[in-house]
Amino acid sequence: MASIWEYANPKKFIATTDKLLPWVSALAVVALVSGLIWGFFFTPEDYKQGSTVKIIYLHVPAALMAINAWMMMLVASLVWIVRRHHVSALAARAAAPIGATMTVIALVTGAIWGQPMWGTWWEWDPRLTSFLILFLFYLGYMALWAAIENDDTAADLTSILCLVGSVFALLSRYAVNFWNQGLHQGASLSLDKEEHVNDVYYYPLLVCIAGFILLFVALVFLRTQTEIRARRTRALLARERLGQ
Amino acid sequence: MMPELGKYEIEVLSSYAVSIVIIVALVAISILRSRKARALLDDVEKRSGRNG
Amino acid sequence: MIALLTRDLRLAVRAGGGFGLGLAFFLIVVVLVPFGVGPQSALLAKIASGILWLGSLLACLLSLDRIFALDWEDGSLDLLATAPVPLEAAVSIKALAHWLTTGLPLVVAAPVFGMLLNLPGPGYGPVVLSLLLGTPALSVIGTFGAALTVGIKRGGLLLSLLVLPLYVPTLIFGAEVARRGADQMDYSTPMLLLAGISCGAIALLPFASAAVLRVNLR
Amino acid sequence: MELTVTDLAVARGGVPVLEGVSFTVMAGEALVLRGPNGCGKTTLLRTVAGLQPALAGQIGLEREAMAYAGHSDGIKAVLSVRENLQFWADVFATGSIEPALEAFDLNGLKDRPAGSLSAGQKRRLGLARMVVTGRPVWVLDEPTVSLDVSAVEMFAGAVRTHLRGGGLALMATHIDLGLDEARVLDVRPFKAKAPALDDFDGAFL
Repeated sequence: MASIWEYANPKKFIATTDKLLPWVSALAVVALVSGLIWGFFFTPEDYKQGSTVKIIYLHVPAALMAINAWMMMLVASLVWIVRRHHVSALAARAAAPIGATMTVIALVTGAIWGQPMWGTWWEWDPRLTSFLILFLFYLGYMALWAAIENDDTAADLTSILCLVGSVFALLSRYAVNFWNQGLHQGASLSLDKEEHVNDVYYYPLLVCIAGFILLFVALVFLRTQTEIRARRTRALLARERLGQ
Repeated sequence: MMPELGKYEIEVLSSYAVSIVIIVALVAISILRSRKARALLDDVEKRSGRNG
Repeated sequence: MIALLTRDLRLAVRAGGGFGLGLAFFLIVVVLVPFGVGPQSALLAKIASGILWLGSLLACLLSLDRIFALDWEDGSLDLLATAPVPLEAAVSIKALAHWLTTGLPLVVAAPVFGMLLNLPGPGYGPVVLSLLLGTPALSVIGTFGAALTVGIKRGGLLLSLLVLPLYVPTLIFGAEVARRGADQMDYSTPMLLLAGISCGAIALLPFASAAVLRVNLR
Repeated sequence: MELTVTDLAVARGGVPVLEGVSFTVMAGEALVLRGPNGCGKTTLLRTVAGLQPALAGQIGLEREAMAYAGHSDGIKAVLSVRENLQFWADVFATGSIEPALEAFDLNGLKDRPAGSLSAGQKRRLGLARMVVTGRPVWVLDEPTVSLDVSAVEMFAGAVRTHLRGGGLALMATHIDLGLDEARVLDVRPFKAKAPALDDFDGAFL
């Protein structure tokens, strides 16, 4: 099978993603709609949390995607640094806004969900706070991309920022734990431990998560194509200016 | 058809509404930007004579 | 390399070098807090250690973009890159110079300003200790941020946006040490973690900063 | 001691600017790169000096053998002439700065802050710095910009003494240097041809 690096060629990347995009987005829509409907309409109320437990179907997948998006950006940055493939740097740039939006969704739903339980809109709880910090990292990352004209330097600087940022995000995650005990409930979903939320809530949650992942992949394909096209337009215009 | 949401109805509905609005906005913006980039690229490629 | 350090220190002390800038800013922040929070000494005492930490953190942040900007403008950064000194060493020296001109004065001034905020008696030692351990990390991380934004015009705001999230762990542990010290609790664990972060930053970040500078010099 | 460069290709901002550049500069010789503004002379010099990686080709000498001087001379206005020079002497670990001060008769200005020097005097300080680095290969970018005739004369003299001492110099300029004996190389023929548009590879062209 041809090595995956041949997708590093922008033209081939666009060709393949053009074929895949309709399928991935269709699947994403199906999974999202069915998961949300299943979770929203067909799950019983929780004895303690009442119907607010239904917010789980947005809060948990969004939180998961927020972290996975940053992981994906980290890997893409490493690929850019090691193999110098422009597509992976652009994919990292494309994924950042999606990750940031997911963090916003996780924060908003977390705050709304926590309001009746904790009595306040915003609770300086370690997990919610670490998402707030992650959001700041996303902002910084996107701002750095926007601030630099030369694409190659921008790709280099942002990937190094992503590496360093990941270490500090991890550090902040545990520093925040140390700084304030925490009202957040335990892991509502854990593949290894047994004490995750019981089955009736569990399966719709898995479908929702699949939906979010597919949505993320579809959006990354779309946005990376946009970045590649924008980059190619800039290159052509630069060449025109040079009067070739 | 509407499930019985109890006294937290506003919370559940508002969080669903907000999240769906945000996701739809994100998808819409991405699609718009993609179309704009496509159009810009075709225009520049046509102008530079040889088609990429 | 020592030559670079002495030159930077001499530059900082000379006219317009910005030696006192961080300190003055720190004083202003400490003086403004009671205006904002109200003069009740009981309240001030409770938040004094946090304010001292926040003030010194912002003072460090303020003087970061001077680290490379001056050398970038007059071309000495290019010359330094071709000098026999490895860039990693030059970057660490720059961070050290920043710490000596900004970090250290903050540590010395903190107890004095602590009185303004009537910091409780036992709090003085831990505040100074935590600042002493924490400010080197602030300088090294700040140098990384300064290297990132050296090529960008008016990159000061971007520099703060990039550096502040990186300051979070140091701020949390530093302020924790100061707070526990003020309440006479045992503060050894946060202090060790604070020192750990500083050592890690001092050891590893210069490589990232040098790599970033090489990219910017292209 | 000679500097041989074989089919060097350089890029600016990701766009290839020059390719296939080859030349040799023998000890005691100077080579002047000529060409219109923006054709990549500065990029070529920065690549030879090791400030940026080349796209292709080899550079005969190690970076350690070269002393680079860009448009601005890296002079700290607040420090005095002597302090500026002494700093670079310490960094490059060459001995005293007296010979350099002598060569460019900067002794009179020794303790004046560098900020108060004229353009010609600043350039003399920049050249003194080149001498202080003690490196055989001088890579100079637009060395005579904003210099009056006498200063250009002085510059040419300094380069000649450097060449007589067995060093060599590579310079880029589009104005007169006062060094008529230097070999001239026009970089226009090495302009990078635009890669075919049919299949845009990594460089998106």
